[in-house]
Amino acid sequence: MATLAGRLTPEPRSGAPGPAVRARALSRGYGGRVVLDRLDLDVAPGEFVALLGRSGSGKSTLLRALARLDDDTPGSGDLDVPGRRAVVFQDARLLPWARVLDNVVLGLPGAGARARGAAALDEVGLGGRERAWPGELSGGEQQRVALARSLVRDPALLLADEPFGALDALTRLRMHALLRELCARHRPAVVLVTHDVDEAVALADRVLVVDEGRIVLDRPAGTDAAALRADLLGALGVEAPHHPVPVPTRPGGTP
Amino acid sequence: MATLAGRLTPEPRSGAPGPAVRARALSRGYGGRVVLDRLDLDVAPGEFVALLGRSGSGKSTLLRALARLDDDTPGSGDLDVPGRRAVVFQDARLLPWARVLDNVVLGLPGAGARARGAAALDEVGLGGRERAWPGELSGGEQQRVALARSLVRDPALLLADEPFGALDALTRLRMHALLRELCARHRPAVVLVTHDVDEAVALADRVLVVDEGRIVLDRPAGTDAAALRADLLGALGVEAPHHPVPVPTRPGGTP
Amino acid sequence: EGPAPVAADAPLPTDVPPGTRLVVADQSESLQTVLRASGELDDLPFEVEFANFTGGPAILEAFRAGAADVAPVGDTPPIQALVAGEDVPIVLARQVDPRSTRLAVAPGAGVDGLDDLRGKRLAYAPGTAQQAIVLRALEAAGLTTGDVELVELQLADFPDAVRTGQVDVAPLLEPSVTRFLEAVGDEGGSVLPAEDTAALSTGLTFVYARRAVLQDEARAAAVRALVERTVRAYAWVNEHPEEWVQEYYVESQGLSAEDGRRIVASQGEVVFPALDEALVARQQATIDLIDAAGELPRPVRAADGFDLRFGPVVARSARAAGARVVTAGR
Amino acid sequence: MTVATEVLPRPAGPAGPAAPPPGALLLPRRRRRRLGPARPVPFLRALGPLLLVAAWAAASAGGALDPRTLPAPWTVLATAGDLLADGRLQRDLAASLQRAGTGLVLGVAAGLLLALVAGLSRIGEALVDGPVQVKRAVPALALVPLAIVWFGIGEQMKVIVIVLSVLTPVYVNTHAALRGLDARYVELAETVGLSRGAFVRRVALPGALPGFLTGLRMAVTVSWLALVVVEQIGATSGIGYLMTQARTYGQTEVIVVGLVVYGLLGLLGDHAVRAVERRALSWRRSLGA
Amino acid sequence: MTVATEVLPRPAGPAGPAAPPPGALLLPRRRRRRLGPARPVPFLRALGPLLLVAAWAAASAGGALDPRTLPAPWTVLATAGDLLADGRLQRDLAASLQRAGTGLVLGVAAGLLLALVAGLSRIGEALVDGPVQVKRAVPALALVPLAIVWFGIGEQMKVIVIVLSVLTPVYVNTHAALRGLDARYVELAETVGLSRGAFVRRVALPGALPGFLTGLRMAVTVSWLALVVVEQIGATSGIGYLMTQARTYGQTEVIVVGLVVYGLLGLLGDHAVRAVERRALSWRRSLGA
Ligand SMILES: Nc1ncnc2c1ncn2[C@@H]1O[C@H](COP(=O)(O)OP(=O)(O)OP(=O)(O)O)[C@@H](O)[C@H]1O
Ligand SMILES: Nc1ncnc2c1ncn2[C@@H]1O[C@H](COP(=O)(O)OP(=O)(O)OP(=O)(O)O)[C@@H](O)[C@H]1O
Ligand SMILES: [Mg+2]
Ligand SMILES: [Mg+2]
Repeated sequence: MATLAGRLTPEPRSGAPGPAVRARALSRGYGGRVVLDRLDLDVAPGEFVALLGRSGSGKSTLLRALARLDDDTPGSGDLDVPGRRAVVFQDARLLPWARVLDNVVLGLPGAGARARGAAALDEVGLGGRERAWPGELSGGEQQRVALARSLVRDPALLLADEPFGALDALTRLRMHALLRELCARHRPAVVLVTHDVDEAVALADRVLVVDEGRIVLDRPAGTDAAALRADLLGALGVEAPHHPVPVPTRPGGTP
Repeated sequence: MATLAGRLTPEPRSGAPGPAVRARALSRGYGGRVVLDRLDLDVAPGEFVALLGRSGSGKSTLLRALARLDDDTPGSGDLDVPGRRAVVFQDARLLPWARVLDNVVLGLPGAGARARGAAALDEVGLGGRERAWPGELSGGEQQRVALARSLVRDPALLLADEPFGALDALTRLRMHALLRELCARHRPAVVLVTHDVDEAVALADRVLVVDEGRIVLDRPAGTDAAALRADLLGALGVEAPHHPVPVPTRPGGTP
Repeated sequence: EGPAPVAADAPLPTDVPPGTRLVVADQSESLQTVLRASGELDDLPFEVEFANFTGGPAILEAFRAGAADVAPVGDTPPIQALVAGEDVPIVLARQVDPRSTRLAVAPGAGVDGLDDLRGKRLAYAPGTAQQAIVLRALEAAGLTTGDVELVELQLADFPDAVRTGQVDVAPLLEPSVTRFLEAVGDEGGSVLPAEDTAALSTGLTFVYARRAVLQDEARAAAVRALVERTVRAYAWVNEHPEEWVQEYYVESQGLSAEDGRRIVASQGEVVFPALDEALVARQQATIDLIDAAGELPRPVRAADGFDLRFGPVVARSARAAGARVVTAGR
Repeated sequence: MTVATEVLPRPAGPAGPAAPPPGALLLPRRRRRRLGPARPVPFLRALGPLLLVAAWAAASAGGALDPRTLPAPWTVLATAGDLLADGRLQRDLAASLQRAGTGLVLGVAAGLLLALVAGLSRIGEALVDGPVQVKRAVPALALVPLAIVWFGIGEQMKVIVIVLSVLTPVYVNTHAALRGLDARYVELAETVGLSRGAFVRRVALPGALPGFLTGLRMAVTVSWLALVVVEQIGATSGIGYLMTQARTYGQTEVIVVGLVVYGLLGLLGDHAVRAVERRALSWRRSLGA
Repeated sequence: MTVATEVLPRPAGPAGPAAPPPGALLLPRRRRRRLGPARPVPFLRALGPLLLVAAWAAASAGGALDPRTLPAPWTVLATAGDLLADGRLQRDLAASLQRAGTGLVLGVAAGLLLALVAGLSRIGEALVDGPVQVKRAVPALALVPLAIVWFGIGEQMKVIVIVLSVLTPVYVNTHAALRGLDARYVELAETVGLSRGAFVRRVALPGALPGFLTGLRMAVTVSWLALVVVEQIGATSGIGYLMTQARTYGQTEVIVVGLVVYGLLGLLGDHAVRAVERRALSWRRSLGA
């Protein structure tokens, strides 16, 4: 597939606030197989970017690179990312030997950490489960704990890899709201991986589609949602349905 | 929430083909907390049932009970299930020390097993990855391996716990097609847990919503999809959008 | 219980039928080597198997298991056998120069003679000849075990312990005596004069055999033949010290020839105490000594631990081979 | 089609089988795992040792066992009674418990520390691992001469030799467990910005705990076994001393009393560590849980 | 806001930094993990033992080490040369290798089997576990008299004692690993209808492999350590015999030759098992990988 967008912003080094994320010619691969192919990416501070792409297209690989967790993965390229990063992994990645609350406040300094952690758990609908073991939670509950873990932090860059994949529609909407709140409070740059086109359109300032290791579509959201939705589905290889579906922004019940 | 449907079919014991699954007053709970509350469920042979419900509502608990994997979970009730069961777990649950193909053919007898396994891997789009370790796969790839593992079997009851949760739209449609093929071939009774209302409507003969440990909605699919969709979203607590969205049945690209 | 008294007058059989077999529990391959080196293993009238053991207790366990028939040992293991209720009478006694055991004194310990032992720390190894030596030293100094500090150690640890001053006094043999003096002689380490300590050791070593073996006509005859040959073999050692050093200490045990010569020289001439009541009394004295120190779990009679029928055999063989037969003194 | 039927107890009451019971009923259910062990049965573990003792008693009573080789259980009991009446067994046990206990505590701490150093840094591993492997390969008996020269013949030397013996199983098991720690948790620790100390406390140690506890189980018995060696040197009490003494005079009954004490202590120690294990690893959903 | 900058090598060529390079470039990158050990450095592990030897040599040359306590490395080398010239060291090594090797193979097999029996069934555990714990707690030296009675003083007895010693670390580690096997894999095995044999082959053994290999590493050294005990009985060759003999005559140099041989064999054995480990556990993404 041809490169639809190269997005080469002018060098911002010598300006005041540069981009939060700046990747140039980022390549990564495993065992000689190229997964990221000279990918360029800029994310402005406070910008919310949604990342879509086929299964195995390299979304997680890109996120791991942005999180600087892939030092042992062969590759090349230039990368600038903020030091204060928070990551929601594709697997919930809770420490199985730590209780839920301890997982949420892991690495949080300060005396108020536990109270904030408990509040975050309450927000994701898990109030009262503070002392449960991760293994006693359902799949979606685990995912929400992982989300709570990033909600209690104050990152300059939030990297979230399908954080809502195991949630039902209602819970998902509630979590969207929480994420929006976090963004409003701390204004982190966000890179969110999702398979849900509507979710991407609803949440993001900008939507990217990754394919064969390159960014094949890069579009601001918020103007013509229906057209964007159709284009996204097209880039993902799915025939778009006729009617765009606005995702409800308020859940039916109380949040 | 009140019980919307009790679904008490007349005792089928003394007929010819009884139901594939027959659960009566099935209760399960952890540490005194009731998760399944005297739940009754019948699934006919060859019937495709989709199971929806909030995160933590007990879907996986029910599936584990039907799979007879919860012998150490306190509870009560009567349960008849076929002996030949296949399970797709909510986590992909691949043996990390076995290569992908070995994971697919795990426990499959016969000489042709490996060939069938390789064919199934090819069908889920992972041809050529037979000798990869599970840890080298992306989230969605792992999920597809787990799906391939159930495709090569010939179960009388297929229990699948969010088997498509980590897949993009296109891949998801392809997997739907594969599942339909499997059903056409072996006609197993299927219980599929999903959070995607459209998926449930598109695939299932009957859709159930679980809440507070009981079945709160039990409706055949296939008549008025739009109404069903609205009712399902209602039962799940989400305000239904105005326009029903028909899920495309054919992917845009070649399968 | 206890062993049945020996029928001292029962005749000792002489005919070894073919196919008779003895298992010898050897220590450091000493008996095996002396027999081979002296040519006594040639045309042996019975089959022999040598199994090597380390330490008296292990040999005792082998006897108990019926896995060994005959064994060469020091002068205390037969006492342990008696205490343990094992019936393993002595059939041969051999004696080297009692002055071969010296009392080594750690640098700065301030011991110039036996009279200085009071309040000192003495290396002590129950169940070994060195145990009796220490007790005799106390007896000679008019002390009891309460007047000194007995430090229980493995025999192999004696040299290190006294060299580094962990104990004040330890009985040592060659080659450790020479090494000890080389190491700390100029720092004040010393050995007490040989004359002062000559009476502390008996210099005795024994060969003993399981009673069941001695009650078996064929194997008793084989033991008799073994005793004769052992006596002749040690007589050969007296005549051929240099060959013995080479064959045993150098070839078999891997010591330097120098060390081997030192050991052989310290041991002097091998003589054969008559296997008689005097020897029994001497052994009883050792038993009483240990018992008096409160170290024996139960009192035993030395007489139960001898088969005196072998006395004439030993005496005859020794004389024929030109070795001296002595009377045990005390 | 194979159909497995499972009938679970229903609540007693006037309601017939067709009418649902008045409330969800959470009854404990029998585990019927096809693979893997069944639910633990209390005291079943005692079966093996009991059978062992029964076989011993039977062989003794039937005359199949020479009492000089292995005295009958009742003889051993009587001897133990005598030793207790003497006060000897208590004294020896107390002395040994103190030595083994001190050595165990220090050795476990040392092993754990070295395992952390070697498990979490390459340079630490380079410095620590080889020497520990060498130590592990060298017989304790052969170290005794060096220990005597360097540390004397007193309690200090004994405790040091025990510490060195105890250290190795703790080290090897903890180190292996650390090295086997899932890299995903290390990544997590890095992304949440854990300090090195917090990483050790929150991730490394709890993650390596199963391995550490296995090492601890071995360490407990090793601390006792080391007594046999160290109590040959300059000791006048202790269970190892008791046994060496008894061996000198072939007092089989006393030796066997010693062995029984060792066996009991081994079972007890193992039991204690397993109890700790059950509590500390209660989060685990594993085959043995 | 902290900004970390990472500059990776770019392909050489006419293209400047602004123009993307002509093709994706996969270069190995330096590992910079903040927590956990860095990338393995070849031969770094040899550093510890080498430093140990260096310290030994320095202390000997400087006179800080009394040669009677610990002879200088060169003295030990010379002694080893003498022993080799004699043919003694080779003979003893060969004899010991054979004994230890046979005992190791049989003991590992026995330990593994018992661990499977005890790990996968309650009744197996009831019968096996207690006796193995008792065995483990009992000093090998104390078992020797019984071994002599039952198996004589020949090679058979020696190999059996080694087997019993080797069995326990393999058992304890494998059993613990089996018990710690993630229950989710057991469930999976049940749902795909694995037979018991297939379960053992495909799930239990590979899942417990890390624990087994840790046990194996201990077993290798234990098989050598047991020689010191068994070669005191009815042996006239072997490295344990060599050392016991040398101890009798206070030949410190020979003892140290023995210790060095033990140390080397320990390092070698450990190295070998680790190599197996690296290959067999290549699927693992763990801290130490
Ligand atoms: N450790 C690894 N070794 C080898 N190949 C790997 C490894 N990790 C990922 N890959 C491969 O790299 C490709 C991209 O993986 P990645 O996890 O980035 O996909 P993804 O876009 O996140 O997919 P998904 O939506 O399924 O999570 C996949 O084909 C995957 O198999
Ligand atoms: N082992 C356990 N111990 C205690 N509570 C448990 C255990 N397993 C599940 N639960 C609880 O039971 C409830 C139902 O869990 P279940 O996994 O069935 O939910 P679910 O419907 O599958 O949810 P999801 O959509 O999030 O997967 C949850 O609240 C969960 O926390
Ligand atoms: Mg991914
Ligand atoms: Mg679930």
